[in-house]
Parts: sequence; C-alpha cells; structure tokens
Amino acid sequence: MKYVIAVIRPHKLEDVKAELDKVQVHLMTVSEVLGCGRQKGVTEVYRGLKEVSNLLHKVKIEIAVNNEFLEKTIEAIEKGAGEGEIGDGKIFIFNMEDCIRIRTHERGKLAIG
Amino acid sequence: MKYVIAVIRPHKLEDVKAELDKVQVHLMTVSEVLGCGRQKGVTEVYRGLKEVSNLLHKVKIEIAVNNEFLEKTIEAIEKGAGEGEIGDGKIFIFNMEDCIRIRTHERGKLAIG
Amino acid sequence: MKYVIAVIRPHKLEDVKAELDKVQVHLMTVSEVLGCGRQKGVTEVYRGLKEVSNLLHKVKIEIAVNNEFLEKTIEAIEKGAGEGEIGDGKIFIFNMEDCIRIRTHERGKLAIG
Amino acid sequence: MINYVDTAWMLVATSLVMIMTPTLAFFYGGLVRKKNILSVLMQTMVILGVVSLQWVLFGYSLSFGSDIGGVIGGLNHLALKGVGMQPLEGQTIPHQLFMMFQMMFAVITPALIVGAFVERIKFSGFLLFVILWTTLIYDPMAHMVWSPEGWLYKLGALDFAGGTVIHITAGVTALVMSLMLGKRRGCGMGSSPHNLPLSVLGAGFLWFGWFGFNAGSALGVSVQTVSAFVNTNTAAAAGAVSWMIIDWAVHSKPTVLGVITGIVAGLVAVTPAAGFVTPVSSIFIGIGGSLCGFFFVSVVKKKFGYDDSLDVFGVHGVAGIFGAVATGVFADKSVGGVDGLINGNLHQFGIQILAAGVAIVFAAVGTVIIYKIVDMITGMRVEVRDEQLGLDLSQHREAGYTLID
Amino acid sequence: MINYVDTAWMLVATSLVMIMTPTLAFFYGGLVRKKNILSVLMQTMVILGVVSLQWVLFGYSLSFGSDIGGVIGGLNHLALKGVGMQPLEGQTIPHQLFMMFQMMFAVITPALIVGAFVERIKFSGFLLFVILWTTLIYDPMAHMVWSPEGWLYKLGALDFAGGTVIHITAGVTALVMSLMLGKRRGCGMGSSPHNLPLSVLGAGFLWFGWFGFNAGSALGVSVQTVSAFVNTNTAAAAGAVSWMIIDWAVHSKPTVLGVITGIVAGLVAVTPAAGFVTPVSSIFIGIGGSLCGFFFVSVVKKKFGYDDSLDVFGVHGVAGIFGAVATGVFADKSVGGVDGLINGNLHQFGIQILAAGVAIVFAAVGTVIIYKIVDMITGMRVEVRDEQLGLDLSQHREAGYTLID
Amino acid sequence: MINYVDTAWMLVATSLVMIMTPTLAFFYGGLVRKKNILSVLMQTMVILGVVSLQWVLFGYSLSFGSDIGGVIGGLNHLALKGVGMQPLEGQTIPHQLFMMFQMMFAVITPALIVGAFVERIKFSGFLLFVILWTTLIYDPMAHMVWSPEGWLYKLGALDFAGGTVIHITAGVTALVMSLMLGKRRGCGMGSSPHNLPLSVLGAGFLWFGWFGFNAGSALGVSVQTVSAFVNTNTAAAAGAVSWMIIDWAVHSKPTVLGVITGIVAGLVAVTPAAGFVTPVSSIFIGIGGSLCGFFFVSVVKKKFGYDDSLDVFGVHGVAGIFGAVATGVFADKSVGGVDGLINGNLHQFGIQILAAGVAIVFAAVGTVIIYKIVDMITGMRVEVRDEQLGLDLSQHREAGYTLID
Ligand SMILES: Nc1ncnc2c1ncn2[C@@H]1O[C@H](COP(=O)(O)OP(=O)(O)O)[C@@H](O)[C@H]1O
Ligand SMILES: Nc1ncnc2c1ncn2[C@@H]1O[C@H](COP(=O)(O)OP(=O)(O)O)[C@@H](O)[C@H]1O
Ligand SMILES: Nc1ncnc2c1ncn2[C@@H]1O[C@H](COP(=O)(O)OP(=O)(O)O)[C@@H](O)[C@H]1O
Repeated sequence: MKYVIAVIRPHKLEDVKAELDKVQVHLMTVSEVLGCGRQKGVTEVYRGLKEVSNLLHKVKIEIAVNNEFLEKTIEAIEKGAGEGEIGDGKIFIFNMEDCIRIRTHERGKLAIG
Repeated sequence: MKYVIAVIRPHKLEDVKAELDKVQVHLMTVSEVLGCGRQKGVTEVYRGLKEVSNLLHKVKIEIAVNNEFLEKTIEAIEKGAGEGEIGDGKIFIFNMEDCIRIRTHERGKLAIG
Repeated sequence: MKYVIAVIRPHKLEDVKAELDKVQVHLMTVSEVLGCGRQKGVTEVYRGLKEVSNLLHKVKIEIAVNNEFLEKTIEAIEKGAGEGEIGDGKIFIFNMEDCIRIRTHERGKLAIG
Repeated sequence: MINYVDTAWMLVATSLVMIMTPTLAFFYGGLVRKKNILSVLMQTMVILGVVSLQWVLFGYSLSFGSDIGGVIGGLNHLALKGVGMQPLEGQTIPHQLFMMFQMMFAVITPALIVGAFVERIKFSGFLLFVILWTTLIYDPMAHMVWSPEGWLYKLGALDFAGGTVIHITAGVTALVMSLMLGKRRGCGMGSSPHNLPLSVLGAGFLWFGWFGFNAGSALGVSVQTVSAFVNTNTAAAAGAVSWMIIDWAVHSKPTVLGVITGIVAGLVAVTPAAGFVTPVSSIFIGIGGSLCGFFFVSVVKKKFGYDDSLDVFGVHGVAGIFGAVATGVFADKSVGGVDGLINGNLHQFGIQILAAGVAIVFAAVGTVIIYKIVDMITGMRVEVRDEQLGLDLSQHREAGYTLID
Repeated sequence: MINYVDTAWMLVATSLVMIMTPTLAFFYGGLVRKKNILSVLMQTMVILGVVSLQWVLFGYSLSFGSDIGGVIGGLNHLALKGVGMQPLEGQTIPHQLFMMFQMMFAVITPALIVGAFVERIKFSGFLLFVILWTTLIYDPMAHMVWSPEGWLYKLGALDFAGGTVIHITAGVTALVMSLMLGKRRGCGMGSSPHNLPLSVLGAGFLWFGWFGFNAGSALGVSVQTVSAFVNTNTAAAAGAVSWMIIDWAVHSKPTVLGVITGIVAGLVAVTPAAGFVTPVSSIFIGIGGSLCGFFFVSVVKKKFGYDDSLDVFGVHGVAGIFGAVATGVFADKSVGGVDGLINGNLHQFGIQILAAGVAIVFAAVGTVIIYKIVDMITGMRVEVRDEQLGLDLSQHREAGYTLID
Repeated sequence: MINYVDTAWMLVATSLVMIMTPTLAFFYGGLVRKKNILSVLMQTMVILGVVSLQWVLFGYSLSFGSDIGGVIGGLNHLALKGVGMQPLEGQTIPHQLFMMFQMMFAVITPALIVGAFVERIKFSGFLLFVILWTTLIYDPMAHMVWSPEGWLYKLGALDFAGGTVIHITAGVTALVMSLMLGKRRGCGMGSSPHNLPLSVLGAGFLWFGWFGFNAGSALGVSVQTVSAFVNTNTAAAAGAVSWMIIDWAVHSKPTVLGVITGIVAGLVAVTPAAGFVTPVSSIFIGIGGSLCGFFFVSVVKKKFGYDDSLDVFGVHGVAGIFGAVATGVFADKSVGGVDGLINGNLHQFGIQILAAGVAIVFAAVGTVIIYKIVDMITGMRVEVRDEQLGLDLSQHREAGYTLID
C-alpha cells in the first residue's frame, strides 16, 4: 500500500479531483498549506514596506492507494495539476504499512477504498 | 517506531484524546483538513445554486509511537472515533526511521515520549 | 530520499528558514497545526470558565531531501528552532520511495530540489 | 401637534435601536463555534423581519390598541388602521413614528433570548416560538407597563427604556429555555468563542445603539433625553471597568470578553433608570449590574449547571432585575420627576419590585407553555447528528467560512 | 430660508447614506473567494473617494447645473462655484448640504455595480470605467429625473429615492458588464461565499443606512419623511421573510444568504415608492421585489448562464424595475400627493414605465460604448494568471488574511 | 437658553464620535498579528470605559473647570458638580451634553496612541499610562486650547475639532512611546496585517464618525456645521485618492491599506480646519495630509527605523501638524470668521505654529516623564516569552480565533 502526498496550486484542486475520479480514485484528504519552492512569491507591499514572501498558498492532497493504483494516481495528478510552469508542485510517495477503517475495523487493502 | 495518521470526525476529537490518555499516549499533532470519502457531503445552496461538496470538515491526528504502543493507540482511536457510520474515518500506519527531540537532541525511542 | 516532518514553535519559523537557507535547503511545505505535547497549554478563561487547553499553536514543516542532505537539514532545524525549553518541538524522519516534479515529470533525486 | 425637532431625533433614535439587533447578532455570533455562526445570525435577522411584520399587522395593536382589562390591547390598530401621523395624546411625534420606535423594542427582545438556545435549536421550532412568544408574552407585557391603560403603568411602575419589559422578560425566558432544551453537546460547560473580535464589534455597536434605546425613550429632545444619554454612557463605562477589575481579581487576568460583558450588564442595569437618576447614581448602577452579572455568570451558573449558553439570564435577567430595583432606589425628582428609596420614597421601591415580579412570573409560566406547544408541533431541539454537524449546514445548508476556496 | 431642523436631519441622513457604501463593500466582499476580498473592498472605497471628488469638481454641476436640453446640467457649478448656503428654491436646507446628500447617491450607484464584475476586472480599467460611467451615465440620468428642468421630472416621473436613477441604471449596467466581461474562471456557476458573516454585517448596515437613503429623500422632516421611514422598514422585513419562505419551499431550507438578499430586494423595490405609498402597500412591494429577484436569480440567470456574479441585475435591476412600476400602481394621494393605478391613475403608471424604459436603454447603450473605450485604453479583464492568483495579490500586492503570522 | 435643534444634533454627533473608538480598534486590530488582535481591541475598549469615568469624576473639571493660570481647570466640577442642563455662556446645548461631546474627544485621543505600542505593551502598564496621560497631558492641553480661559485660546489659536489637542498630541506621544519601548520582536520592520478587511471596516466607520467629530464641533446646527461636514468628506476623499496615486507611482500598485491610510490622513488634516475653510481648500488640505503622511510612513520611518507600529505619528502626528498649519494658511473669513495666510493674515499663521509647537513639546516631555514613572511601578514592556506567545494569551488568557472548535 502506498501513501501519496501531492502539493499543487490551489486553483487546480478541482481539475485534479476530476482526473482522479476518472481513474476511480475518490478518497482523499485535503488541506491548506504554504509552499516554499522555486516559484517566486509575490512581493506584498504594506505602507511601502516590501515583504518578499516566498511562502505561497498551496493545496496538499493525501491519498492512500493500493499498489496497482499508484501509477494511475500519479498520472491523474500530473494531468490535473500541470501547467508546465514553475510552481506546478510535487508528488511524494511513501510506503504505508497498514490502513484501518475505523467503522468496520477492516485492515489493509480492504480498508483503503 | 511508527507514525500514525488518523482522519476523524471533528466532534470526536475530545473523545479520541480521552481514550488516548487512558493508554498513556499524550503527545500528538492535530490539524484541520477536508476529507473526501464515502460519506456524502451536505449539499450547500447559495441563491439557488447547489454545490454538492464532497469535501467535509475532518480532523487529522498525527502520533509518533514506539512499536509496543501501536496497537493500543489504534484501539484507542477506534474506540474514541467510532460511531459505526460512514464517515468515521481511517487510520494510516507508517514506519518512522527516526525521531528527534529538538530541545535535547535526543534521538530514536527516547525522543518520542 | 528522506522526508522530514518538523513541528516547531510558530515564532521560530523565520529562524528555521534562515538556518535551512544556509545549508541550501530552500524547498519546503509549511502548515499550521495544534500540538499536544509536554508543554502545558495556557489556561484560557471565558466568563470564569477555565479551559485548560493542551492544544498549542505550532507550525509544521515538511521537507523532502536527498539522503546526503538529511543531517544538515536536521541540524539546521535544531539550530533554528531550539530554545532549550519544553515545547521546542520534534523532528520525524521517514523513508520516501519516490518524488515527482509535476511540471517536468522528473522522478527521484532529480525531482527533489 | 407634531414637534419636528422631536420627530427628527426619534427618526435617529429608531435607527439606532434598529442597528442593535444585527449587531447583537455579532455579539452572540462570535461566541459560538464556527459551525453554528450562521444560525445565530440567521435567527437574529429573521426576528428583525418577522417581528417587524408582526408588529405592523397586529403586534402594535395588541400592545397599544384600546385596552382590554389593563392586560392587553384590542384589535383596533390591526394592520396599522388608525395609526396615522397625528401624535398620540401627550406625545409630540407622529403616531407612526412612535409605532416604529416601539417596534424596534419588540424586535430586540426575542433577539436577546437567542443567546440562550444557540447551537441546538431547530429553525422551524425557533420561528414558531418567536412568533408565539412575541404575541403572547411581549405584547401583553408592553401593554401592562407602557400603555397608559396598562395596570402596571397605572400603578406607577417606572421603566424608562424597558428594563422590565425587555431585559427581565428576555432574561427569564432565556433561563427557562435553557433548562428545558438541555445542554449543548460537546461543549462541557462552555466552548471557546470562535471569533471574539466579532463579539467586540457587536458590543461597540450595542453601546452606540443604546444611546437611541435609552435617550430615545424620552420620545423627544428634552433635558431628560440628555440625562438618559449621559447615564447610559456612564453606566456602560462603569460596568466595563468594574467587570474588568473583578475578573482581574478573581481569575487573575482582565479579559476582553469580561469587558464587553460588563458593558452590556451596565447598559442593561441603567435601562429602566436612565431618565430618572443622576450621573453619579448611574456609576453605582453600572457597577451593581456588573457585579450581579459576574456573580451569576461565574458562580451561580457553574453551581447549577444549566446551559444558558451566552448568559442571557446572567446578564440581561439579573442586571435587568437589579436595574429595575435600583431605579426604585436611586430615582431623583430633579431628573425625572420621581423620587426613590434614597430620597425616602419607599412606595416606589415596592412598586418596582412588584413589576419585576410580575414580569418574572409571567415570562416564566408563559414560556413553559409555549415551549410545550411548539415542541409538540415542530419539535424544539435538532437531532443529534444535526447538532454535531452544526446548525449552519443542517438547518440552512450553508457554511459560514470556506477552508479552501 | 434655512430650516435648521431639516438641516440637522439631512446631516444625519447624509451620514447614513455615506456608510452604506463601505458596508455594501462587506455585503459583496463576503461573497467572493478569499483571494479577491480586498479587491472588492478596494473598488468600493475608491469609488467613495473618486466620486466624491468628481461630484465636487464637476459631477454636481452636470447633474444639477443650469439645464441643457432637459438632459444634462451646465458647467455653472464647477468646483462648487455658486453652491453656497442659500437653499435652492423650494428647499429648506443649505445648498451645499443638498449637494452632499446627492453626492452620496452618486457614490453608491457605481458601487452597486461592483458586484457584477468582481474577481476578474483590472483595477485600472475599473477606475477609468467608474469615472466615465458616473460622468456620462449617472450624471445625465440624475439630471433628467431629479433636476426641476429634467425632461422626465417635468413629465412627472415619480422616483422618491432613486429606484430608477440608481437601481435600474446600476442593475442594467451590471448585466451588460457581466455579459461583456464573461464568466469568472474556476467558479462554475458560482462559488461558496468565503465569509458569509461579513455579508450579513453588510446587510444589517445597509438596512440601517437605507433609512437615511429613503427618509432623507424627503429633504427635511415632515410626515412624508416618517412615511418613507416606516415603508422602508416594512418592505425590508417583507422582502426578507418572503425570500426566506420561497427559499424554504423551493430549495428545502431557509438560508441566511436568502434572507439578506431578500432584505436588499425589498429595500430596492420600495426605494422609488417610499414617500408615496401606505405601509400596507409597502408589504406588497417588499414581497414583489423579493419574488421578482428570486425568480431572476435562481431561474433566469441559471438558464441564460451569464455571470452577474453577485446578482446586481437580479436584485437591483429587477427589483428596481418592479419598484418603479409598483410606485405607479400603489401611489396614494394621502401619502405623497399622487395617486397610482389602484387609485385609478393610469397616466402615472404609463410615465413610470416610460422612465424605467429610458433608464434601461440609456444605461445599456452607454455602458456598451464606455466598455469598448475603456477596453481599448487600459483593458478591462485581468490576465488569466492574475485571475488565478487572485486580484488581491495581482492588482494590489496585498493579501486579505494571513495563514500563518 | 437651550436650543433643542442644536441639542438633537449634538446627541447625534456625540454618538458618532463615540463609535469612532470601537471602530478605530478594528482599524488597528486588523493590522497586527493574529496572536495580538484581542489586546488591541481590549486596550481600546478599556480606554472607552476608563476615560469615560475619569472624565465624569475629574477629567472634565481639569479641562473645563474654573481656570488656573490658563493652563488647567480647577476642581469645581468634580463628579460633575455644577454640570447641569443650563447651557454654558455662548452655548445653546445643555452643559451635560457639552461635557459628553468633549468626553468622546478625551476618549479617542489615547485610543489613537494605541497603534504605536501594540504587540508589546504590558496591560497593567498600559492602563496606568492611559490614566496618567489623560489626566496630565490631555486635560491641560484641552484646557489651554478650548477653555475660554486657556492661554492658547485667548491667543486666538484656531483648532476647530482637535487637530492640535488630539492629533498632534497623540501623534507625538506615539513617537516617543515607540522610541522608548523599542521594536516589536519578530517583525523586522513590519508584518503582514492579519485581517485587512477589519481595517477597512474600521476606516469606513471612522469616516462616518468623523462627520460627528468635525461637524459636531460647531456645537449646533449652523451653516458652519454644514461647511465642516462638506470639508470633512472632501478632504477624506482627497486623502484617499492622492495616497492611492502616490502608492501606484512609487510602489507600482495601488493598495487598499494605502487608500484607508489616506482617508485617515485626509481626515486628520482637515480636522482643525473643517469650520474655517472652503470646500476647494479642503481638497488641498486632504492631499497635503496624505502627501506628508506618505512621506513619513514610507521614507522617514524607514530611515530612522523606529517602530511606530501602526504609524500613529506618521499619520496623526504629521498630518495633524500639517493641518494645524494649513488652517492658518487656508482660513477664509466667509466660512468661519477668520482669515489665513492666503487671505493675507500672517498673524494667524504664526499663532497656529505656536500652538502646534506647544502641543509637540508638552506631549513629548510629558510622555517621557510618565513613561519613566509607569515603567518603575508596573513595567511597560512584556517579557520576551509573553511577547512571543502573543498578548492575547499572555495578558488576557483569551484567543481571538479558534483553529479547530
Ligand atoms: N523538497 C521539497 N520538500 C517539501 N515540499 C516541496 C519540496 N519541493 C517542492 N515542494 C512543495 O511544492 C511546491 C511547488 O514547488 P516549486 O519548486 O515552486 O515548483 P516546481 O516543482 O514546479 O519547480 C512548493 O511550494 C512546496 O510547497
Ligand atoms: N484512501 C484514502 N486516502 C486518503 N484519505 C482517506 C482515504 N480514505 C478515507 N480518507 C479520509 O477519511 C475520511 C473518512 O472516510 P469515509 O470514506 O467518509 O468514511 P469510512 O471510512 O467510514 O467509510 C475521508 O473524509 C478522508 O478524509
Ligand atoms: N509523539 C508525538 N507525536 C506527534 N507529535 C508530537 C509528538 N511529540 C511531540 N509532538 C509535537 O511536538 C510539539 C512539541 O512537543 P513538546 O513535548 O511540547 O516539547 P518537547 O519536545 O520540547 O518536550 C507538540 O506540541 C506536538 O505537536
């Protein structure tokens, strides 16, 4: 079982969800993060004080998948999130040891979907 | 060492914390997330426009534990978070390679508690 | 490849970023979390009702690094975040299986930086 | 004859009282959990709409129509029939304007009660309750105390701007409601305010609007108007500062929630007294309101454990009763023509206690009955699931804030 | 001769109308996405600044200066030359105060339009558009309807407080703008309000300010002022309650966004009628405004699919047209000296429709032309990247809220 | 003899000035970091309470009591003794109402200073400072300039609504405080506003309240009242627009923080001039206030590096000084009975500069002394840990917002 963490542009969330739906990946957990990457932040100006913030609003998606779904999931995210410009984001893949569905106490592969 | 990520219903946080306390798990990190799962979202309506949001408010708990605490932790979460209905949430288990307490520079098992 | 999760005091974020910059670690993802640790929370009082909240505001930093950067990264975080008092925070280290840069479809070590 | 100066001032005063209801919504709204913020705002704004219409259609008539037994008004003013521009006897402003000013009082009274049943009431039950309560409790109460034919008015009860009619009835109703509805789920004895700045905003504007509330109750511009104005501000300040000090002493830190609660307690306490006492007395009244409120909110409530969620009884009920009685104590002939206990008038003091007693009993008994009726028809409390989900989503299909948008 | 009572009231009324613009900003601001909140506030506050200056420098002159062909004013009042303290003929307040009261109307009209083009307009284009639109559309329109020499005024068109001049022109302009600008990106047909409580705050204060808007339009304190005041409140209440009920019936739940939209629809509808109808008629006008608004917002707009983002046309345009016509229907001699259709005056009804028609055509054609010009000079819509990033960062280099600070 | 029209207006004006203090709290509060929002609101609301009481008990007496050496008032009005309804000589409103109007000025002045020491002041030190400062700096200053026996008044210094007494003293005090307290931790030269919409809300209502501030300073309804009203609005607009333009030119984008800062700068600048100049002059005054403010805030402050956190000196101090001087330049006999430099009156110009100079020196020296005293008694700055934790939790045991509730 794998655990996928993707950091994407906020306005791409809907597109990514749509692409994931197409490959039957419906379950995920989403949160708001600030990203520090290659993409230069917008310089904010408050009363003439410039704040070159390199912390940009990003959205983080976490998805637990069975191994056979991994590549599809990655592709879907790439498709939904990619604009071809700096700041598109990254995907991080982890091995997951176990997964439990609280409701049914199911474990492992069964619990993921 | 294991790292436990649990996604639960927001109003169950207190119960889960209480159950964890009982098994001597006091340390954790909590955040607000949106969950996309089997549980159907509430249809929001704004001036007649229906938004079937399947993103529901959830709470994410992260706990680093020593191996011998793993099962106790899982059980406590199940006990505290379970209502037996769709939307109860999931628990994801990972292997953690190391843990460092910043204050003391301790590493490994010692640093977890 | 390693994935580092650090939970630190909010007002130390700038210092940690500065230390990381010194060791050429520029990329990271930051979020706001509530931490439950050894540090005692401030007792909030609302109309005489005391709420001993042990959930404190913390900042979570996530960094994907190549193996050779791991120790530098840990040291930088320790340096930036440490005050030597309870509540300084923790660092958790994970093995990461893969990393993908969405923009270029690069994988692995190349995608991290 | 219409006096246009009085008319101009009463247009302003009415507007000031109007804005109190939406800002009360924020005072309350800031104190609940995120998932219930809209329900509080909704309930308050709906009261503004529904009671405005009720008042125009029949509420005004029930309150100020031709007297029936000193207890309630007749139906002669239905749909404002006969409510024109000719001032009422003894008044100098158009009858319609008097009706409007009184309307705003009828609006804010049920809005005050909202604080007692937040986070767990069903919207349909709430709506029915408000309509019945306004009609069956508020309207007769207003008639008894303010209509020249009302029996308490005739007895000589002093209630300058509604301490008895508004704050005591609202406070007592709140207590009964919180007892009957039971506690909120998942709050223990309380929960952290989700957005305290909103409550501070509300408190600031309540203070502002209260100038219209109290100084408007003179129904024109006179030296009594100015007295009421000065007393209102002074009691609010005294309430704020004294709550801050007790808080500091008892709970070790001064709190902003304490200060804004003290403001309201001071304002409530001075409401019945505003046009009858001297500025120095209003300092004592403000302090007294604050002290009584503090004691109920942080001692009595804790002991009895009822969930008067936002302390409507503790603040409005208790400070309201204190104020009504204090009016009988501090009234000074030189300000409003009547003397109180400190000037040797024991009689007035007795009347004040009687009027407060009537309001308490009438509101309590009436609320129990209305509650039972509404509970049978629509139900009063939401399902467990709906409460956990939050009233915003379960009752209104809306969310107050987006997390990611 | 100056009447100081009227003057005092008009100082208040002008202040009340002034505060409507910043609070409108919050009514709108709460409804957009987080990344665009500041742009909405910015646009609205800038209008307050820019149009205030435009009005002092030449706008007032174009609207109320010596008549040119019944269509526009002359330049005799440039930079307030000749606008002193002497009241205008037939008025009782200083000329400068009349100018100020009218200024606030000139300010709020373009501010209303903001709701149509949020989240995608370029700030420079917006600014140029507002200056041109106010000068070329609003000023002549105000002249035609309100200047004693204006041709519609002479014809006898009734527009008590600006239903035609303000709400119809703003609504129609909004529709045209939303059609020409195209839809927002990434919103589908809409998006969740990022902070509904802000919108409720705005709505509460709009109601409050509208007392000045309508009752101030009597330009003094009279029984007509009181009528306008009562009608304003009653229509707002009727609008709120009726929208709530339809919402409940059609979409299964009553919503707070529905209630505050209904408030505005009711207020808009009663604006032209406020000083001419009875309170009971104002109930019907409020209901009518709400029903028409509801129908456009949730049926017509969905069908045609234009992105009038915050329903300026649906609420202001449609309820405004309904109100202008309803004035011709419900006007009652006993209130404002003129009869409408229900009292047998078909003639007035015709005039009302004509005036509304003129406003629609004038605003629509004018807006198309101004749009084209501005689009050529500065461009009207932001780049895709800027829209995705949000206008706050891309147009103003500021963020509304911090996530971590 | 009481004039009831004047009285009605002054009731309104006093209410308008009152609401400025809570809304100033939001103007400031939006600009700090989340963890300090409540401390700003707390400080401001506490000032409203504490100074109201101080004023009633002895502050009014020190300011307007029987003269002692042209510098301070006597104790004859302690606890409002002798402050009744009889108007003061030359006035037409009840003495108590005059007292109330002046009270609101005494309240807002220390509240303005709050912006200089946010995010690092100890609450107990703050409280003691405010009480001492109001008593020892504000009260004498008000006496000197506004009491008919005050030496600056007698000299003929023009300060229509408090440019010198309020804005210059507050601004200078702010500068001294920020120098003595030192910089905030972890902010570099500044930090992103945690909630800019709150600041915009505050600015909108400050503009609104300022109508009462300036037009109320005529102490009645007259053509001068109308002049002050028109000038207030015009200068605010000019300030907003000119700050926007410079911002655009210098920092490449127009910002909403710039616009609202410009509004305040314009309003401050016109305060001393409001009843003395023509509308066209008020445009120049608004622009001048904005330009001076902009220069100090974004050039001078950066250079010297003091942490006048929310630019109280930059905006109130600098625009206040500009306004006081500009009054001596632009005053026009036809408006307020006095001529300025442009009308050939060099003498008045000199007096204006003298009065401003006195205010600067008096406030600066006094603040240094009071600071030292308070610092010895309670300490003025919080511990490092408390500052890092945030003042909300460390000083008040409350949090502004919940993250999860
Ligand atoms: N090594 C990393 N560790 C953690 N987060 C990262 C890392 N690299 C990138 N990110 C996240 O991904 C986001 C996009 O990365 P960025 O470098 O801006 O774009 P790109 O991947 O297109 O070069 C960043 O804002 C950050 O949140
Ligand atoms: N495969 C998954 N990957 C990531 N998050 C998941 C996954 N499955 C469930 N979740 C999280 O758990 C929450 C609850 O899951 P849901 O399917 O609604 O309930 P249940 O587990 O009871 O069937 C979801 O809202 C989501 O946040
Ligand atoms: N075992 C753990 N699992 C998850 N998070 C932890 C764990 N231990 C500590 N944390 C996080 O680190 C923060 C700091 O830990 P704390 O115990 O207060 O300080 P210290 O590490 O200095 O003893 C906590 O608030 C919590 O967010």
